[in-house]
Amino acid sequence: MADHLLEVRGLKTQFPTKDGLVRAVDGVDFHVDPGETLGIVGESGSGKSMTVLSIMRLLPRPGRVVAGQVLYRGRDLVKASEAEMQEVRGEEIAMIFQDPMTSLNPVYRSGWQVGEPLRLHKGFKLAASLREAVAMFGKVGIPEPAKRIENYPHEFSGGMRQRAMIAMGLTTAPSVLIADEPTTALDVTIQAQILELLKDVNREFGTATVLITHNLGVVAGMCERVMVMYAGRVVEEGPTEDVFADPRHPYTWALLQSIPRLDADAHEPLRAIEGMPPDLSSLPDGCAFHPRCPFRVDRCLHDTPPLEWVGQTQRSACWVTQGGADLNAATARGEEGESRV
Amino acid sequence: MLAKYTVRRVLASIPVVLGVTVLTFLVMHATAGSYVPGLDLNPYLKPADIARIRSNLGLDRPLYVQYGTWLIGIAHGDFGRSLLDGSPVMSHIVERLPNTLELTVTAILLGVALSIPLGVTGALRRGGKIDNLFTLLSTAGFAIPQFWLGLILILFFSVQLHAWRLPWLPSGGAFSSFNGGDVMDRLEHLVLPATVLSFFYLSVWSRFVRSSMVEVLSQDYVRTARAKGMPERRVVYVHALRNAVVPLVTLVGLELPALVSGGLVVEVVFGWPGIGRLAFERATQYDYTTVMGITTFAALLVVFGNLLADVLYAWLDPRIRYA
Amino acid sequence: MGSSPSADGFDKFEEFLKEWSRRDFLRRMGGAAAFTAFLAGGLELLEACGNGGGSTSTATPGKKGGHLVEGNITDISYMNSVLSSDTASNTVISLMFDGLLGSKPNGDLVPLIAESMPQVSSDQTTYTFKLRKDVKWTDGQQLTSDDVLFTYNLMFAPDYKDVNSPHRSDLEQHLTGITAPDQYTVVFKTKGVWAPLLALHAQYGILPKHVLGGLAPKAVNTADFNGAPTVSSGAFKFVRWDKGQQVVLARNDTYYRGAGYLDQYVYKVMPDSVTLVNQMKTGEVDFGTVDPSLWDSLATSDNLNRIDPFGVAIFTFYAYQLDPSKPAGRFFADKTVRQALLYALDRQQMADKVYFKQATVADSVIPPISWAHASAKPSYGFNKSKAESMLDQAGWTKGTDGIRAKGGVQLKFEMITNQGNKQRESLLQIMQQSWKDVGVDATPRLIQFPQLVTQITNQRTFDIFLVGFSFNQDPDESQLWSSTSANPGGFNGFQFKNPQADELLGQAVATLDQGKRKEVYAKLQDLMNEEVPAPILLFNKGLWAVSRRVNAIAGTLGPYNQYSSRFFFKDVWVSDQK
Amino acid sequence: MIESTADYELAPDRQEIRPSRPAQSYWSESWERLRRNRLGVAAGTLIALLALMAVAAPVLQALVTHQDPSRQDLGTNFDLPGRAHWLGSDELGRDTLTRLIYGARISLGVGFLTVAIQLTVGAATGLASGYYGGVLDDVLMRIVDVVLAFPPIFLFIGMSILFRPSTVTLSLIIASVGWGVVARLVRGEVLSIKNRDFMLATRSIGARDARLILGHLVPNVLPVMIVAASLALGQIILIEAALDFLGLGIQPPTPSWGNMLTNAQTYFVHSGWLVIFPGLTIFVTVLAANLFGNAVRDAYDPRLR
Repeated sequence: MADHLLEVRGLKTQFPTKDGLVRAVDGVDFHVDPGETLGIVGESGSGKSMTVLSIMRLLPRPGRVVAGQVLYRGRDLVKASEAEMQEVRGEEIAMIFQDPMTSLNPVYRSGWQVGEPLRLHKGFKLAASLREAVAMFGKVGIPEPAKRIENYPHEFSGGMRQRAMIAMGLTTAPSVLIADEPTTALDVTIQAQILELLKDVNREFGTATVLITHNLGVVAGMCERVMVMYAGRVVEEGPTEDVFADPRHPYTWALLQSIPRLDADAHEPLRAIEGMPPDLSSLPDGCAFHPRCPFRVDRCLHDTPPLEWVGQTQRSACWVTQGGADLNAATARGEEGESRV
Repeated sequence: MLAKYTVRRVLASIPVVLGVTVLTFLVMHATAGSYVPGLDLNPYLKPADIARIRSNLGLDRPLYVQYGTWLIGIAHGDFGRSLLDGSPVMSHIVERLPNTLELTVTAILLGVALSIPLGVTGALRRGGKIDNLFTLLSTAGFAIPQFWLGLILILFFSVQLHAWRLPWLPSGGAFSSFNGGDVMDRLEHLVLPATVLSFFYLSVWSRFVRSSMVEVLSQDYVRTARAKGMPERRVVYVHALRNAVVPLVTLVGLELPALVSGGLVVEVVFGWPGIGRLAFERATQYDYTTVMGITTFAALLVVFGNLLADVLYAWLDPRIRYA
Repeated sequence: MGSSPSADGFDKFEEFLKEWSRRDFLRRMGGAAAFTAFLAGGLELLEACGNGGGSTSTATPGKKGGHLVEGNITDISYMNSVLSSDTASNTVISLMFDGLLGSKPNGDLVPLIAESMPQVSSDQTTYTFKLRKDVKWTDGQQLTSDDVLFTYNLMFAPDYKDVNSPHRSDLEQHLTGITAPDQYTVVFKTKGVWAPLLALHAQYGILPKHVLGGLAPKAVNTADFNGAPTVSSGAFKFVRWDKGQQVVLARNDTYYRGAGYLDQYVYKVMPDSVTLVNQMKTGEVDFGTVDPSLWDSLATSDNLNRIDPFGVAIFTFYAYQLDPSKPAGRFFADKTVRQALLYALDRQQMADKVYFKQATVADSVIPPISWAHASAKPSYGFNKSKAESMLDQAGWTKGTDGIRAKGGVQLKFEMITNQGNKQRESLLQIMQQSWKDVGVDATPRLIQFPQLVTQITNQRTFDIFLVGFSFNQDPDESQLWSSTSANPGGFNGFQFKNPQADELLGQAVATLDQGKRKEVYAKLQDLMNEEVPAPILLFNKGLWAVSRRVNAIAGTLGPYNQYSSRFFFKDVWVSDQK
Repeated sequence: MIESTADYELAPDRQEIRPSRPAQSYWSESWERLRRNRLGVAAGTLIALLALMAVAAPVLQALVTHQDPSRQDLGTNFDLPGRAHWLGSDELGRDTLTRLIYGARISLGVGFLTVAIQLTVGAATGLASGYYGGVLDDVLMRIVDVVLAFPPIFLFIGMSILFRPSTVTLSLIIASVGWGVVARLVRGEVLSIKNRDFMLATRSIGARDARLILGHLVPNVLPVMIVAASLALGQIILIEAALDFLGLGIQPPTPSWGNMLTNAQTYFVHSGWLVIFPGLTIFVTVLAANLFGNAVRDAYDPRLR
């Protein structure tokens, strides 16, 4: 179905290293529709960043996409030539990165850098691009933009830089904006501001936004849909409310458990996820999560569950929930299950 | 800001320069004994004459007096006169400087001009055949004795080629004595020495550019640049390169003193009439006024070189601009 | 080319000259021409290999125009005859400034600015020079006795003591006064009879009083003139001095002996003797000395002529420490040891291997090219067994380690010379081995030049030093052998003090009669060969090559005019006018 | 694959996070890393062999070349490489190969000794001025400035006249310039480590200076020094050879690679092949030294983690 704005099918990205083959992304499917905001959640190393870098074809060496398609407006970016990709990057799909401190080139003035996409893709002259940059600075809430474009990145605060990055991403009015952990490097108050900004951007420009984060709170605040990744695979996907209200994958469930809730009953203990995140170069057989899974059944040990519809709106990759089990309800028994191990 | 910084640096360098001159002065004197420059083992020289000339030249005065007079001279911009031929030390330096500049600057420019593309290519094709080739060459260039390379080149390009009645290159000097001095002629003489010298610079700097380029290419802002969807060439030459060459500038700036001592061996091997050779000859002849002049000059160059490096650095890398 | 032939060649030349001069030939044709004729005719006598070096060319009249590049490995210092003491400077000076007299290849003096050889008073203490009246400075001024007087006053007059002239004390020692009775007459008065006067002091290039006269004594030392003489009187005039690179001179068209042929003469400074030869091969240099090691390689050169090697008055000698207060002095006080060590050296092999056959074994302290030379007794042919027996009889007996010792002291010492002179380095190393073979432990040590000079002339802390001295045509060698030169600063640093030698040296200079002097020097040479305080190892040779396009150098160039008496260059010309 | 010595200059400019203190495993790890670098190991072995050759020179002379390095044979001087003299003989008929073997004693001797000297002196200076700072720091650093601003050649010329050139004096002479660089390097290191938490912590529990310096600074500075040392060796060998070549170093008859080249130059139109072997020897040795240096750098330099 090519009517999605961006659709990823069976994407596999691998890193051949001397310690073995790392399956960073292992068969990921998802789509983004115009104007919507999708959140991708997961621990570090779950493959969220690699997924988007695969889409942008910006994988660090020696990573390469070994299978799957990335359909943007029906065109497969995996097969696209480097030249075509350059047209897509920055113009169609813009991306902003985790660490604003290092993501701007220290030796060029911020305005120069923010205006650059326009000069690259829209044939702006320098002066024009700078005028546009001033405007964008205004839009992303950088005070006295006319002055600020003269500054070098190191003269900006972290938040300012991230705003500048966003401005840079939006100058060309792309239809997709990928934000890879845009707030992790910032302190809490700034985080809120940046998220607000992203929301406004999404509303104002109608830019579809893919927000990568390990912070469920952020997703809850921002995203219409959420996609949970574990060990390079999508384990659950669905509308944010539904997923949060009724997680259909033990991992999601565990993640939610680990968030302190004000509405939570004081006696209920706060659970951290036990065990270690998996080693991508040697994944366990069956469901990658099973070593840490309190609900694990025998089948989990050798068969890898596919991502299937469970209920109307959610999809999950778990034999247990696909079997119709309700995790929230099952919690108690889950503990017994745990103790059984 | 920068100006103030510069002034501070210059002031700070004065004691350094003084230290250098004192050191030279003492070393030269400790070595000279009762020798009077220029008066060789000539049987017709009488002790009385030598003694008289010594005192005329003031070589018999106490050291601090001699140094003092010299220093006062310097303060008045007078570098004194050569003990060997009585002509102003400055005139020697001024006459030799152009030749030395011709050689060293050519070599440095060649070095920079070639090392950047080489280094970048190496960084981009990291681990590839070309990269390994460059690496090998530069490692060789760093290990080859300049004077030996010089001799080999002379042996082949001037002696052998001429013996084979093929077009050959001059083996020494900066220009032919007759009908010489025109550009082509000077170039002919420049080829061999400049090659030797720049080969060295090239081998050092290309590795340098390569490694800092490799480092820069792994930086986030390079990924950002790519994410903007710009051609790789632009990514490399606009966004990465400038960051990569910043440290190179320092390195090149620090080469300034090489104007005096760096090219020395090459100048000696090729009989290049430069400051290095002058310094070497005069030092071995104990023409200490000349040597003092040159060391002072050299020390100033070092200071100036570091300064220049800093300023350029600041210009290229805004982060430390007002440091 | 054999080593000895040219030596006895010069003896033959002496006879040759006598014969011709009897026919009053010299006065009409000039010694240079005679020398040429001799070489031309005497080639088979010299059994010369190669060619005669275009030696007949002086006969044919030259063509005007063109330039000549001479290569030399040392730069000049002062272009001022009063201040300069080095060969390089004197060479260039003698091209621009004539003296009262000049030297012929064989050392005979000829009048230059003087119209004839000076008249010498009967008591042999007054020399009266008549000057030529046609000598003009390049600025048109007349050169007169004022200029001559001025030049000598700079070296002699008390009020010019501040001038750094290395010639003063000699003049002060021997002259009572110099006067100029009229514009064209100069009179030298000596204290006693002193033979070397003319050879030593009558050849200084005369300086222009009207240019330098105004300067204070100290100012003369640093006058711009010294580096760029604005006015000259010789065959060439100054154009440019690129320090460390070259000196460029141009023809003086108003030269009183007739304008020369060359438009330009270039004195080019070379980094080393190898490069010099190399550039002669490539034609970058036209004329210069040849490193012995490369002499043979030039035989096949298609653009160079080798000038037949001639002996020169350059001594390569080593000196024994004779000061008994020094440890080594005790070894060498014994004449037998000195002689034995000399017997132990195969000097012919030195000449063959170190100088590539281009040097002759010294048989006396006076070079064969000098009129005063007589091959002296004893002559020290290489004789190892004799050396050993002499050392034995001197009481130096071999120990278990093969080193000779006497009274518990080993015959063990150090030999110094200056770093950077290849031949001397090699000689020392050969000496080390030759002496090791007879049980003497000698260690070579190379030191920097300034240090060597200090050690020889002042500190005198050495066991043996090896150096080279170059003398001019007068055979007086007091500077080396006289006990007065043993005083601090003198070159008799090895402290040779021998009344008889002093006596003879004195006698030899106390008469102008060459015949008498020759006799005295014969005695001296025997004495010195007997005493061998500082054995002359070898007499070097002048090895010159010249481009085939250059004429009238070969045959005119000799031991005593090769450097500092270049007035003959006016006759040098180039065939291609380039 | 080879990394160039040039990276060495880069290192000081880099400011990367490094282990606050090399873990015990650091040394074994680094050693492992070094051992895995084939080229590096090969180069190291070659240096070791050359050193062995230098030490065993008399043995080699007796067993292999059967030639005395100083024994002249004027009968067969300028002998072409062949049966009698494998690498030919010089102007006095001395065996080139044997002289090269003995020359190794000079080159490597000076090389190692100089490294040792300039490292100890430099490190001491750097530690002192970095750790105590203040006036001491200023004074020491001014001195270093002077040393580094001084065109070494004059120092070399002067010294070589003052002291009779020998392995020891030459090492001192060369080190008299080199220590300045080390001093700056170490000082920089110290400054960057000095105020790390673990240092403050140790100080806060009242540790003495000695303990701080020896127990904490030195171990952290050590890697940098090892790297500096291994990278300096090649350059020192080059400098020594150049000094000999200029006639400021080891003097004949003692054979050194440098002064053998000076000889060769005198006769290099007469018999050019004399130039080849000494130069080649220097080249190969320095090459090996550099490659080994790089290997060590790659293995031990904490900045390259």
